Order: sequence, then structure tokens, then C-alpha cells
Amino acid sequence: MTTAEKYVTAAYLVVLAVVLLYVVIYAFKLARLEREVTRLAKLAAERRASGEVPEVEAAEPLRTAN
Amino acid sequence: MTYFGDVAALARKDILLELRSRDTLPAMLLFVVSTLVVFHFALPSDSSDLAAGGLLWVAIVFTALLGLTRAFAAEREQRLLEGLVLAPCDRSAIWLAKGASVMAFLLLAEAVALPAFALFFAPVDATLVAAVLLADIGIAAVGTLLAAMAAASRARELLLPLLFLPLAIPVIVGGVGATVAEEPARYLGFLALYDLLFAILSWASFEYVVTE
Amino acid sequence: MIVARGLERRFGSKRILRGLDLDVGERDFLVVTGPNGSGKSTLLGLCAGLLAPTGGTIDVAAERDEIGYLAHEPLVYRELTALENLDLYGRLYRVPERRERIGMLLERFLLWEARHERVSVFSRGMVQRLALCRALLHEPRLLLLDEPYTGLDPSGGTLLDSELEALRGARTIVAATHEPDRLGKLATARLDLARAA
Amino acid sequence: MWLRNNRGVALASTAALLLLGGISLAFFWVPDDVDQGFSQRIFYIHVPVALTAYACFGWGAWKALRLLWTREVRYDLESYTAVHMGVIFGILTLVTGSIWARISWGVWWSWGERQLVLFLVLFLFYSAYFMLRYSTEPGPRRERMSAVYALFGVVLIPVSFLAIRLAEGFIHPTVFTRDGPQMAGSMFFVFCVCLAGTLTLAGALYANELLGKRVDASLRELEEALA
Repeated sequence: MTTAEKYVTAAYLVVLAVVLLYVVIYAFKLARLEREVTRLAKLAAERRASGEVPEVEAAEPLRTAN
Repeated sequence: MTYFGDVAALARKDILLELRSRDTLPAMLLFVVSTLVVFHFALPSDSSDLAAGGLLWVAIVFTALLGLTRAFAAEREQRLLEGLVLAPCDRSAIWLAKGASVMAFLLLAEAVALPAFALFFAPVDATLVAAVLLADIGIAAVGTLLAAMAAASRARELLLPLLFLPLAIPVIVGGVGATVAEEPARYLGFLALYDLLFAILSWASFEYVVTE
Repeated sequence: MIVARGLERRFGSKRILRGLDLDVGERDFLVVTGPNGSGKSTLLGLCAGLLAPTGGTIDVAAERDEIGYLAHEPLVYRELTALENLDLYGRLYRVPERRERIGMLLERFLLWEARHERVSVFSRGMVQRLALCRALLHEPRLLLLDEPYTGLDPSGGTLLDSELEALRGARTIVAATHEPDRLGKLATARLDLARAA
Repeated sequence: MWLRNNRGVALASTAALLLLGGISLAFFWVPDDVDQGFSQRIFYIHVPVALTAYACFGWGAWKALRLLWTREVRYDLESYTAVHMGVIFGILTLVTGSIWARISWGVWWSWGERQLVLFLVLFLFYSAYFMLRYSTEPGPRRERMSAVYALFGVVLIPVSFLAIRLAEGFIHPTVFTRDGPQMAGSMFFVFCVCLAGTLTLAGALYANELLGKRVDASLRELEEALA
């Protein structure tokens, strides 16, 4: 491999690396979201067990949703 | 003409406040002269007048920044901006008045800085004065809008330079170009273009920054 | 005058108002009560147009120059005199016969003697009286008062009592207070945010 | 219908196909550039990435404009996400551009390279955008200030570009230009494939990131409803 070839390959690899880095960061984020969903699901289950039906405001549109 | 009546009333208030408290303008004057003196020691003795011309622009931009961080000081302390926003006048009048007072302070600072520059470093010609005037318009227009943004944030004084400096780079380019280039006309034209674009943009968007 | 449906306002993740329905008719006198943090000031800010709702709707049938807002802060410049402050706002609100109107208000609120003094040397009660002048300056159709008795001495309080008595029935007034006794006798409607929440 | 519900999947797979194809073509098919030889092949990643970054900033500004127009809150998140993607692609532009400068001129940084300098300015500008967001309370005021700042960005791009061109007049003359002979047809084709690839990649990342941010916000709502 010539020097030029090395550098060109490196440039393409950098792009790949950044995309992969993004995937890693996103994986962490997903893990966090998963933990929160589990926690909230547990909370909802406890509520139901204690007989208190949570007032889920289905009609209320989420501020960020489409 | 009520629009300009509002602007005049608001600008008069800013000048009056400065005359009473005297905390922005003296600071700007002292700062700009100190900066020039610091530059004398920062420049190696064999460096050209051109380098000094570049540093003059650095001094102007940072002095403007000093004035801009104080621009909404009176309004910020007691959420007075809300009082002005509630008034039935066009919100852009608040921007125009504040920009005019910022520019007035900046002009006064430069009225000291340019003779000092001529004394310490290199002669000042008409082109440089024209470039400074044009740059002031752009700096005051953009800076006032950003100062209003920074005043609404938690970081305040810290945030304004970060918001402002990337937008000031074209002003520096135009100013330094007009100072050192052989043909300054196109740099002056560029400064005028910058003023026009960003003044319109800031004028139109100020309302969104101060209201919800 | 004011119609709100499902009004909600949050600050960051903190929800201050939630699902509030409100109807304030022309010339009503609404007294809003509730503990600190229950959203009294937020509601007034929403009525004044300073804040935007983050949910629901609010319609206020008054232009900006028809609203007088006595905020938690006095909204006057400390380094200007009483006269200069009112003159500035008088110009911005395009008050007809500005000087006469300002003079009258300053006299009524016992500030005429101090008109050439800077607000920074005023006592708390004087500042509040000046803030009242500011809010009443343009004879607003809708008057929003946030804790109007704060800082007022007994004589200032009496002044405000008689002023409100006079305006009652002629203007729409929304007043927020955490001590409802004083305003209670004037009220034509009440809203308790502690219960509404 | 399937496409609408799985926009992210569709975008991601298209991006993968286009990029794989484009990169293979760039390495093994396209002929060497007459002047720059093999090293010119970096062009097929550097320039599409840069153009994609502009597209993201433009998209963010468009969403910002929509926010100011309609006051619809969802545009705030969309604008923010687009700028976020723009910054990622901007950093990639800086890195690949720096590598190109190293191959061509033996230095990692050249002030004579307009696009590189412009991206440095934009990087500073959009970093300040993030600072603005982080130091302001979430709410309508922040949404509007961010939108105004994002709009300033798209005006700053051409103005800065012009400024950088003008600055070359006095900072130092342009020695190197890449405006060589006209691109051959095959080169242009590969360039287009790569550009389509990076654009769809940005679209896929944008869709994903937006989805994540929305789920995050919805979870917070849910938490509040349950608490």
C-alpha cells in the first residue's frame, strides 16, 4: 500500500468509525430507555395490584409526538 | 412615525441610565486603551503596521463584547424586559433602541481608540473610519439580539461571547481587509452586505427571542 | 374576556398548571388564591401574554394596550425617577394627555412629592405604589394584579382598597393573592388553584 | 404503509447499499485522477459528507422556520436533531478534510482550504447552539431562541464562505486549488452515488435519533402520569 492509499483508506475508515461510535452511544441510550420502561412497567403493575387504577390520560396528546 | 417615537423614548432611557450609573462606557474606554497597550507588548518590534491593523479589530470586537454583556443589565436584574414586551409598541423597536445605544457607546469608545491607535501604531485613514462605522452597525445589530438571548439563559455573560464570536468572524475579515488590502472597496462592500443581511434578520427575529 | 380550556404550563419537567378551565366575563372581579408555587403568577403571565401555554388554549379578548399588569417585580427602572419611569411607559402605551394622567396618578398614590427621586431610594411601599401607577397608567380594560398588597403600608393598602372599589364593575380584574380575606369582599368570582390542580 | 412505519429501516438499508456500492466503486472502479492520482479518491467521501452537513443544517433551519411559523412544538426537537446530525457530519468533514490536506500538501491543517476553514467556523457556531440549549430552561422561550439561532446559521454559511474567500486576499494567496479539469463522467457518477449514500445515512440517523428523543420525552410524560 502506498502512503496515499493508506491515507485514503484511513479517511473512509474514520467515517465508518464515527458511525459505529454513534451506534455505541445509541446502544447506551437504548439501554437507559429500556431500564426506565421496566421501572415504569413495574410501577404500573404495583398500582394495579394495590387496587388503584392509574388514571392514564390517553386522550392527552404528548407534546413531542406527531 | 410612532415606531420611531418608541425607539427614541427607549433609546433615551438607555442613555439616561448610562449617564446615571456610568458603569458601561468608562469600562469600555478603559478596556480599549488597555488592550492597545497590551498589544504593543504582544507585537514583536519588527512586526509590520499590518499586524497592528489586525489587532485594532480584535480590540474593537472585544470592546463591543464588553458593552454587549452590559446591554441588558438593567432589564435583566428585575425582569424589566417583560415590562417593555408588554407595552403595545412593536418589539423590534426595543431591539432598534438597544442597538442604537450599544452603537453610541461603541462609537464613543472608538472615538478614543482610533486616535490612540494612530498615536501608538499607524495612521488612521478615511477607509478605516468607514470600515469601523460599517462594522459597528453589524456588531450592534447581531450583538443586541444575541445579548437578549444570553440574558434569558443561565450562563449569561459566559454565553454571549460563544454565541457572538463565530458571527463576528466575517466582520473581522471585512474590517481587516479594508484596513490592510490594496483595494479596500470590496471589503467595505462586504461589510455593508453583512450589515444589511443580519440587520434585517435580527430586526425580524427579535420578537421571537423576547416573547413566547 | 378570558377563556381557557385545558390550560397547562410547565417549566422544564415541572408542571405548574394542569388542565385548567377558566371563564372570566367582562367586568368580572376574579380572585385567584392558592399557596406559593400553585401557579398564580403563571396564570397571570399567561393572561398577559408573557407566557405561552404548553398545553390547552387561552384566549384573552384584549389587545396589549388594554391590559394592565402588576407583576411580582415592579417593572420600573431603579435608576430612573418615578416621573421618568411613568413618562417612558406613557409614551410606549401612547397615553393621551400623558402629563396630566401621570400627575393625577402620582398624586393619588402619594408619590407627587417624590416624583423627581430615583426609584432606588424609594421604600418598598413606594415602589409598589409606583408599580400600581404603571399598571393603571393607560386605563386598561383588563387589570392583572399579582399580590397587589405586597409591601404596601396600611395607608397604601387603604388607597388600593378604594381604587379597586372604584374600578370594580367598570373593568375586568384578575387578582392573585395568598391571603384572600382582603380581596374576598370585592370578588365576583373565585378560583382556588390548590383545589383546581 | 410499511414504508411509513419503518422509515428508519428503509433509510438505513438504502444508505448501506448506496454507501457500500459507492465506496467500492470509488476504490476499485473509478480511474485515477490525472493530477492527484489515487489520493483524489478521498474526494468521494469528503465532499458528500460536507454537502450532507450543509443539508442537515439547512433542514434544521427549515424546521426552525416552521416552529416560528406554526408554534408546533415537535419542530423544536426536529430542528435540534437535524443540527445535531449536521455537527456529526461537520466533524467528519473536518477530519477527512484534514487527512486530504495531509496527503496533498503534507500538513494536517491549511488555512488556504476554504471548506475546512468554513467548517471550523460552523463547528464553533453550532457548538454555541448546544451551549445555548443547555443553559436555558426547556420551554417555549428556548424553542424560539434555538430556532432563531439555527436560522442565523444558514445565513452565516454563505456569508462566512464569502468572508473566507475574501480573507485569502490578505491572509495568504491560494496556492492550491482543487478546481482541476472537469470531472470525467464516471467520476461524477461515483460522486453522485456516494452523495446519495451519505444523504440517506444522515436521514437514517436523523430518523433514529428523533425516535429516541421522542420515546425519551414520552417516557417522561408517562412517569409523571404514574407518579
